[in-house]
Amino acid sequence: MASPPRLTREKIDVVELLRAASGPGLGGTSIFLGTVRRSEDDGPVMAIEYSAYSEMVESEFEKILTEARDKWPDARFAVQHRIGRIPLGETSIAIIAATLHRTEAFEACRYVIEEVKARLTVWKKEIFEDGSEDWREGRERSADSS
Amino acid sequence: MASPPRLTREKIDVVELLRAASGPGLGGTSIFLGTVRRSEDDGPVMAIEYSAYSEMVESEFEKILTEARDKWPDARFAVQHRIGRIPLGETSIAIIAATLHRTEAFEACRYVIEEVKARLTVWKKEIFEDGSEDWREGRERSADSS
Amino acid sequence: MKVRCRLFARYAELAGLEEVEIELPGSATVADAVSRVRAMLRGGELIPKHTLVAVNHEHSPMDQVLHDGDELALLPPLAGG
Amino acid sequence: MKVRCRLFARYAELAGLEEVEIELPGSATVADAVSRVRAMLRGGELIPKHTLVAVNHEHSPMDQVLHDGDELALLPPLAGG
Repeated sequence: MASPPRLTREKIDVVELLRAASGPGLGGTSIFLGTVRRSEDDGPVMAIEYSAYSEMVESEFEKILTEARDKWPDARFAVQHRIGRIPLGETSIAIIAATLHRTEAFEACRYVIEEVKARLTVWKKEIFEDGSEDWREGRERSADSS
Repeated sequence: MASPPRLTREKIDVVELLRAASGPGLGGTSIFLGTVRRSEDDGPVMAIEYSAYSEMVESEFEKILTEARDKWPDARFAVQHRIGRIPLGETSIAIIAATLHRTEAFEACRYVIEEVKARLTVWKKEIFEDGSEDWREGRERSADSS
Repeated sequence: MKVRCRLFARYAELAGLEEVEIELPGSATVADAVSRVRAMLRGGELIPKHTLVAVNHEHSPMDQVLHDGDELALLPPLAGG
Repeated sequence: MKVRCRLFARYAELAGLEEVEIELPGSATVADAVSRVRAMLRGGELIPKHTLVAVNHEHSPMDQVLHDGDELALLPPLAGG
């Protein structure tokens, strides 16, 4: 079975990703999902448009997973970032780490999402109900979506 | 929509549980899945039979979630434990915590699974390929399934 | 007073039953009830003296005082998740 | 030497273009290239001097030396996830 693409314009299918991360002996699975949301002081956001430096997303995802496999050799991972226009309430990113025991699953999943947030070349623009737009970048540190 | 039952004999449906834990503004969702696995020195286990003190499972789940909502007032949770005979590779428990930000999502999910492991009145028996059975309890601390 | 005593998982298998009613003097504790069960049931001595217990669906200590009509559950080491 | 310079997200919007080729002297650094881009593009001065950059798909420091044919990307604050 081909692994799911790491960058997609389609809806993220968690069940398909779970299949990709499953393996014999892996008793604990930690999943993180980031969901497009309206933050408190955003006004009437109706969607977020994600764009990416795609070639670099692929290579950076690969580096992050290589590091993670180094730290948790028994783990299996599945990751997917959606780009394009994503409506409120839908998933923009999914990270899955399946390991022998739950502590490692949480740690491995957390590691990957933190590195993704810090390193993945993805940007987002808020789309308001009146059609106006706003890059959501300066506020990232204090009012991150997830 | 009725919330999914906390104790079930059916396959766990993660997508249905995710719906139950979704809510406006919740940007980060952490999910833990426990999967029936064969541990290293188990021999030819083919399934695990889970049994429960059901009335107490319900009340203990309720207590754990009340504590969790106290700690993370904005969070939404969905939890489900499957009982009965579960084949290798299938999910025995799902914990979902959806919060505004990811740090709280991981912490809340982790809190609930740790309390569940410590307090939920559930037991498991390994079913071997030759039909023999073995309660998996004394070894819990060192060789837990997840 | 009468206490309804429930056994689960390996304990139920050891004793060959899931439930038994026991008669106890007033102000008996959980520990007293556990001793009674261990003595009266075939295989009962295989249930540890300091087993986990619940009274009326609450995890409880061994020195908790029981009341007429209580439901006492003897719980093997938990293994949920 | 020639360096292919790519702009993303808000930077691309500011400059009105996603890619530009720049000519630099040998042993020029990322910082030199960023100065050139800021000076040559309309709206370029709105790109911070110390922007995040990547060279050939690797996050890179401002003092990294460039080579002919390199792909330099100017990256607004990342916002993935």
